[in-house]
Amino acid sequence: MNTLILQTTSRFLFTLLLLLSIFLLLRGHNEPGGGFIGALVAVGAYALYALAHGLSAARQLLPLPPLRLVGLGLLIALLSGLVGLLNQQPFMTGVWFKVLGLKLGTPVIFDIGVYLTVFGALLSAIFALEESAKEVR
Amino acid sequence: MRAFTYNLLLTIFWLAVTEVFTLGNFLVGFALSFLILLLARPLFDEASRRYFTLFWKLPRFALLMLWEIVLSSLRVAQAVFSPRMKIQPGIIAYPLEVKSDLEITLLANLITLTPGTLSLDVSHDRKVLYVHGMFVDDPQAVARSIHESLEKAVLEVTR
Amino acid sequence: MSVILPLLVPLTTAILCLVVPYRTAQRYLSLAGALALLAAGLYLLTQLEDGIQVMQMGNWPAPFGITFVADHLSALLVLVTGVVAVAVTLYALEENDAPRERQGYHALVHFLLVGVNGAFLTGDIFNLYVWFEVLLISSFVLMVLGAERAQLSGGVKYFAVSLLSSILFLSAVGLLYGATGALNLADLATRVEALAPGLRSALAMLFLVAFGLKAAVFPFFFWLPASYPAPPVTISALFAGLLTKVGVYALIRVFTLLFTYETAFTHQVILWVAGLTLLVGALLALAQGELRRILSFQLVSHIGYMLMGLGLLSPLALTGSVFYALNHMLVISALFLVAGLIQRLGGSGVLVRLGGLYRQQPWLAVWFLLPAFSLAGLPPFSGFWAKFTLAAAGLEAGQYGIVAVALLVGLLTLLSMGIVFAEAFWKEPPKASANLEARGWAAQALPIALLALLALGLGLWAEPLLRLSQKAALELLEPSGYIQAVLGVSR
Amino acid sequence: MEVLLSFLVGGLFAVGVYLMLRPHLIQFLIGFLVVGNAANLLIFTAGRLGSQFPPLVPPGGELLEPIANPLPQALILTAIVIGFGLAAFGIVLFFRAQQELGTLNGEAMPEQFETAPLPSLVDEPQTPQERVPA
Amino acid sequence: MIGAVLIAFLGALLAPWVERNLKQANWVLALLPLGLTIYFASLLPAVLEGAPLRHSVDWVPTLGVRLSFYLDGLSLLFALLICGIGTFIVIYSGGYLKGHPDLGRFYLIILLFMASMLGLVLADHFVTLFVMWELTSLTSYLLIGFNHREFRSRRAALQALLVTAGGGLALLAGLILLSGMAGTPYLSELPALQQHPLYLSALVLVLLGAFTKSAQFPFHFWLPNAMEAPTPVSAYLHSATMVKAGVYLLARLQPSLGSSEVWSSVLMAFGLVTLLTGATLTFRHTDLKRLLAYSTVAALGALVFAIGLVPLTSYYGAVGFATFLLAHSLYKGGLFMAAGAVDHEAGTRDIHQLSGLFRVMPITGVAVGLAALSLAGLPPVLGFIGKEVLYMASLQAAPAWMVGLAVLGFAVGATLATLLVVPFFRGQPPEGVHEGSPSLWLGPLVLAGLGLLVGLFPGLYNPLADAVASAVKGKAVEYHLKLWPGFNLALLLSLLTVLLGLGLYFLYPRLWAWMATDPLPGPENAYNALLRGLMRLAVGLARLLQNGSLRAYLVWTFAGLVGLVGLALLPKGLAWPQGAAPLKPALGLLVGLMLLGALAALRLRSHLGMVVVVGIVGAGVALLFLLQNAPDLAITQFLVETLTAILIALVLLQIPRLGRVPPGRPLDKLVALAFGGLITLLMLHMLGQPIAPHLSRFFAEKSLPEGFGQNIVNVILVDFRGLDTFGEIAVVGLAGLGVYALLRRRKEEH
Amino acid sequence: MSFLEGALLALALTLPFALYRLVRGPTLADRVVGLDLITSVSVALAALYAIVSGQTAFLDVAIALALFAFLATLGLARYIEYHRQGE
Amino acid sequence: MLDWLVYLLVSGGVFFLFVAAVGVVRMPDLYNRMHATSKAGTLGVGLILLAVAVFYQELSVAARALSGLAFIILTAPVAAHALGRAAYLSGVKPSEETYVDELAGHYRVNHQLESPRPSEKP
Ligand code: NA
Ligand code: NA
Repeated sequence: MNTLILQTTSRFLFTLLLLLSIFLLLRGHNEPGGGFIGALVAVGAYALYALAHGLSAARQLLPLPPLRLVGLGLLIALLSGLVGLLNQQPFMTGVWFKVLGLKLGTPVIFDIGVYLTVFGALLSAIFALEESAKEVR
Repeated sequence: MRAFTYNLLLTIFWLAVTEVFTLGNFLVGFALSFLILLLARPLFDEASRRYFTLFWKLPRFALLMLWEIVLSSLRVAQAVFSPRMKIQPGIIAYPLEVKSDLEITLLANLITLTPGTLSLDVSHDRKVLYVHGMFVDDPQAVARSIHESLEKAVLEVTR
Repeated sequence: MSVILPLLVPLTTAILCLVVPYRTAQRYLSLAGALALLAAGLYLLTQLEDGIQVMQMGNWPAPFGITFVADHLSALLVLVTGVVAVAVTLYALEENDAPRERQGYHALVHFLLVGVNGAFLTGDIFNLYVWFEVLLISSFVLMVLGAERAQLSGGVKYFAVSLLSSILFLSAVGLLYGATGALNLADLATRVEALAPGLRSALAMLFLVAFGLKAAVFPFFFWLPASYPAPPVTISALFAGLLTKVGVYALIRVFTLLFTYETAFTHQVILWVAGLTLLVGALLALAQGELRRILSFQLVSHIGYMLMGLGLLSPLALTGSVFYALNHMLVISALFLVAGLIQRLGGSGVLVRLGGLYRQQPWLAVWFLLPAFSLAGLPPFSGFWAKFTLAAAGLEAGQYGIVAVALLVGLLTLLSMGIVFAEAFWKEPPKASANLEARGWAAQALPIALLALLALGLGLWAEPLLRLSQKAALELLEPSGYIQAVLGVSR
Repeated sequence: MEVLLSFLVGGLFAVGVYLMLRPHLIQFLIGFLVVGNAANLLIFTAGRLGSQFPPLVPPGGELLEPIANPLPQALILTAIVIGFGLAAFGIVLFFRAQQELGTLNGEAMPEQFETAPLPSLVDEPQTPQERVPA
Repeated sequence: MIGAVLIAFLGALLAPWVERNLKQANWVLALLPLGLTIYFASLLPAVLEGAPLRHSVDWVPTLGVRLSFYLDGLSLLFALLICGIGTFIVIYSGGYLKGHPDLGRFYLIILLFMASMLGLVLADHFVTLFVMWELTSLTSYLLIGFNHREFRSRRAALQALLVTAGGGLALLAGLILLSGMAGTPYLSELPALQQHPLYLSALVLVLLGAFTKSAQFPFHFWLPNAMEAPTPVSAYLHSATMVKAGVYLLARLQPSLGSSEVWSSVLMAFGLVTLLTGATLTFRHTDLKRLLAYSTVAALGALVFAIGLVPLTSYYGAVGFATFLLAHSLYKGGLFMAAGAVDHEAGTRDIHQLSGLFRVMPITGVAVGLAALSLAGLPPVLGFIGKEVLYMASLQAAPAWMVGLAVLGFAVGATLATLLVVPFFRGQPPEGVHEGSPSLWLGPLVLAGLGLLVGLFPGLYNPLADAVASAVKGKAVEYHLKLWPGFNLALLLSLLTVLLGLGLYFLYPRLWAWMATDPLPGPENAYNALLRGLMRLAVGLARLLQNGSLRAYLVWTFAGLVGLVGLALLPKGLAWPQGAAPLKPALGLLVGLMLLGALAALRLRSHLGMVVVVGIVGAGVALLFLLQNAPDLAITQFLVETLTAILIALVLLQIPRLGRVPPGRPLDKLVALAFGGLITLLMLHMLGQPIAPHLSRFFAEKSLPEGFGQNIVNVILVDFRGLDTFGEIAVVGLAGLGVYALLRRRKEEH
Repeated sequence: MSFLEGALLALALTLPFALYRLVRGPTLADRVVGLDLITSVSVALAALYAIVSGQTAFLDVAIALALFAFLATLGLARYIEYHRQGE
Repeated sequence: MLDWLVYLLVSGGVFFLFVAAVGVVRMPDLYNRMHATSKAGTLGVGLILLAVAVFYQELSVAARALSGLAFIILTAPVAAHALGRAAYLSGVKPSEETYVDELAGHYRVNHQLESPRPSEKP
């Protein structure tokens, strides 16, 4: 939607939404949130930006093509599960450690994998649809 | 400069919501904000110093907006609950004095939130804002009131 | 360890195929993954010597965490899945369909295998739902990959009906959980006894329909012939070999572990479903003029045999069911792949447009006849032993009606395969057909030959697989071993 | 409460199923969304209601009872996400079907080879091959 | 013995290779059956001692199946016939199909057939028998369809396969029943079973198998059609060996299943009807092979008739069976090969068009003459002796009218013999026709000669015949075969037979003219009608069920579901759960709104409007989650509903609007209502059951101390049940991939 | 019923009004306005419930919802923009 | 004291949401209905969010509540603008009593909006 008002607003909202999304992701282990919800919010951020500024502008704000993110996310999830297996314990057994005073564990890393996968997948879907909708607009 | 401010803002927000006021968490928040701003790099190329001043003028402006919203809502309530709705809707073209994207957006949003008016769209050349009014007995009067109470306030914050 | 490998191998393969951007690398990865899966299946089977294999995911004890369990039924299905995967991958490598490969073909195939093996191995009913969905979505995408008209038209029906079955399954799981508070299958097994009989058999029926939709039994099979002839042959061969078997597996699992109380009702219903599936599928196959559509209906029909054994619920009958399922996976995949070659050489899958292959491609005739005769249950091919076992079990149980149907359907299958052979192979080709004399399909014949010879080999030397199937059947009929292995106690 | 929700779930299932049976695939999809919501509510109800606190452990570790049953919530979350994935795929699938087939009517999508001619079994074919049933 | 069968199979597999690499492959390949013949002949003394040989190895121990073989007189006779005639057939094939591109394949299949047939007659375990039985059907199918470019060949092959394999399936059921009744799977160990309650069922099933295979009325029609096969096949499978498998089985089971009234009367009746059918149909044809085929049908009828007589007669029945069996195999095999040779040389098999052959094909002529003597039942050949003993048996046990009919049947044999011989001696020889190569005449000559030899010296065969008869009778039989039995009633009947036969020969032109005109209604019409009906049924059913309508498929599903679940639940009545949570007014309001909104959505004609209105359901569910203390769920539900709406809007943006919507059908409404009601009912039942709290308690307790998370739901998602989530993200990831693939393809096209 | 619970119910009582507009339309934009109101009320409900239940977790529901409601409106608005008046 | 402030804020919030709800039902056309939601609706939600901040008196809660408020104030007018503009473009006509429509005829086919021509300068 090529409107000035929306374009201006979406610049603020984009960053706010992204921050909120990571906030929701990292906090999810203790309060409502988590990888999926966080990812949806991030998708919302990009969808909003694409809506206001067009698809290619939104694509420029993405470090990797969405589908690569899917692979990356799944890979992270898999690796977080394999850590337990390498410890001679069952698949997906949690391993915890401290980083900078924050308690970090493979389940949290797994949640990051969830985040990236869902984000990549939905974004790829939305981008693909936007792409085909270009003809209409 | 503006990027830095914004970055700090986001970091403060981060500290507030996570409730962990340690140096480590500050760094995490700063780094996260930094990353996000890095992603949003293309956004920060023009007039970034304005942002810093905006940070100070914001509270005053917010209070003004809040007050206008209360007034406007009461006016709607009055209209809604009166047995015979005394409204006189109309769409007027309001010539803009404000120029920048931010100013126009602020003004448009403010118009929407304030009594009886609702921004519909800005003309392509950014010279005119089309406003829907609930009580447009006199289009000139509506335009004047917008100019007096809103456009001036916006200019004060942004310039 | 052994029990999770059949999941992790395809999962790793699939993810790597997603991450690695090079098509050639993906092809080798895919083949290596399939071979590794086969090895994992063999390894799992050897581990079963020590008893039922169990792994508690995340190291959370059963019934709280998700359990992976491999008894003989699961392990055998996993093993044969590996065989089918290898065969289909070999075939696909030769097909060399670059556009589809670029759209993630290899990753999708291995995700499909993840779903299939996850379903075979999980000991948790909700986790089963999740794996069903994984295999479904993979199959949806594979089904429409390339987005040709026929694919979309068939894919829509497949998708729609599958959505329905998912919802039913999910609701059934919810109801079961609400009535027992359990999700772990072994845990459930100890709790369903306390349920009110009416609710229990109603839940049984709900699961019958939910899984019956996946297994494509009467009257829930329509999606299958609507969709299977549409995608490229490697994909339909993979589907034909694996997907319905997951439904069959789930049916066998819940109807031997959970719903064994009102058998006079539930298993009699299963027998009826089995009989109607057999008969209707076989009849509808006769009304088709295209190879893969014929095979699709044959696929449907023959699911009935597997249900028949489940309905009879005796050691002999279940042995037959298990053996039949394993055999059918190999045979029907082989036939679909043969259909692909026929289409390639004859230029069509429509029978009346085919012909002349017997003279020009005698080996193809062999690779067709071996699995075709096996499908019809003729000796000395693998299908015979299953049919024989089932017939013997049916007669033993005094269920003459279903035995008659089973044998009659064998005949109808024979008729159907006979028609195909007469039309595609024996008849004169109607026109100067595409490339009847083409050579150079040996690489694609290799996987078919592998499967066809397995069909023959498992007929001539059926003992090892039959013994394993019997073990599986005995384990199924004595679930305390399963429960003991999962929960550590037999309550 | 649970009884009321049972009727709600039944009602939503009825509406959803009716929509799924309508000829147009978009209606089918909307029906699926309704039915999916109903199934989630079913699971939710199956976990029983009557809680006063969300399933969050306070920082001290002492649970405030009665908390809501967390397991159905986790299951529903999984189900919602899966359902969403399926729906998203379905929307686009139907969209492509519309583009390629020119219709979204599920009753007007011919199956491939549905009408492939049958070979003759009994009577010798007169013209070179193509013939209708024996 | 196992070795012999295995060698037969392996040898067959080598045949194509031999054929490709050797010039006179037929002679080399014949060494295989010849060797086997010699091997089996070497076992004669042992078997005649009265000590049957057994040999078996485990095959499928799990099912108690052994690859088990048993050799007594009956098996040995068959084994010798199979290998012996097989030798000549292989030699003959080399001449007959010389230069045929598929000759290698032909050798392969016919030798496979031989091996299977050998296995069949040697089998002791019933599964072994059945496996071989079906293998003969299969190989026969491939051989009948050898001229596969002809529609008639393909049709005949399929027909033979369906009839014989179909019968085979009945046989399988029968054999399973039998072995269950007897408590042993070994045919040689079957006790007498007439008293068993399942006797009749088993008998019917076994007879179905035997009758179809041996072309008994009303299944005889496939056999003449099978003459589409090359002549060596007709000679071998469809006269000398395979068609006798059914007869063999009846003979084998006679001791166990015989001696009941049903057995004898059924066998005699069907045998006689088959004999007369074969005989009658002889008059409809002039084609040599067809004529011989009907004569084979008749002979098979006679053999079945003979087995029916076995329990009723002292030993005539059994001996008659043993003798006539050998006689028929020898002369019929020879005649077929000779007919083939004539066809091969003269280019026609129509008896009306053949003449003066003896002068150009003297050796064949001699063979035909000798075989025809046997066919006509004239001395001094074996056919005469066989028929004599059969007549004795009939006279001993059968009612006079049956004897009369049997005479009539045999008389046609004499007629046919005349018909066959006449073309050799009447009229002028055709141009350019000459004797074929030795491979073509060797078989007929030797076989016919053997008939003569044994006829002249029946003592040669007598020990084996006794052994065969003993096996069939189930107890020791000794009988002195004589060429000249002296004057008795049987001889008189023989004389009558010949006279009658000659009389019919002279009537033949008139009978032929009368009978060959119209198509005769018979079992083949029934078969065709059945096949047509089957196909019509299939097509109709396909139109009814697989009609391409998604809605129909869904209705089936829902109807099935409602039916099955209802069947289980409805008799149990209504349940009303106890101890449910109290109603919250806000939630009650919400529930009402959701139902109202959902119903209202049904009336809309705009898709997106519908999506938006249905949004009340999504929002309501989210609020419900919210008010029931499920914050994660509430957030997710809101976000997902929103994104779904956005996606749908994005798609609807690009497709045309909904056209005219047909009104809702009552059936749909009914199905939907029934289904919804059923779900409610199920839920109420479910709520009536106590739910075990152990899982949730565990999660709540372990979440913080062991899962290191305060949000129990999230800990379940990423830890306790992390694998579910793994699957879940795989689904989402694949959905993304799928959407991308679906839309990207399009981009490439444009 | 405490004051706040009463407020909760009162808030819920605005929903029928929104549903009325949602169902009646007449244009799609009108329905969207109805939906907008529903989400606004939902945000308020979530926030209010954060007070009633004593759990700040529900505040996050309110925030996430507020943001996404905006997105939904935009998405639908775009559809409306490219479709002629009416449905 | 603060309790009463919370009650006051909540009551105000509920009141204004009711205003919005009634307005949405009673207003004559889409544009007027949007007045109701964009003003009263926003205020209603905002008051309740404020109530939350007051109720808990914690920095983190207040930060979240206020940021929620900020989101709403930021987005509500934009949403109204987007919807109103879209509706106008799609041809949703203002109600009959609408006094003046200076927007009429200024959208181009490609949805680009022009300023009034000099002749019709207000
Ligand atoms: Na399936
Ligand atoms: Na399948």
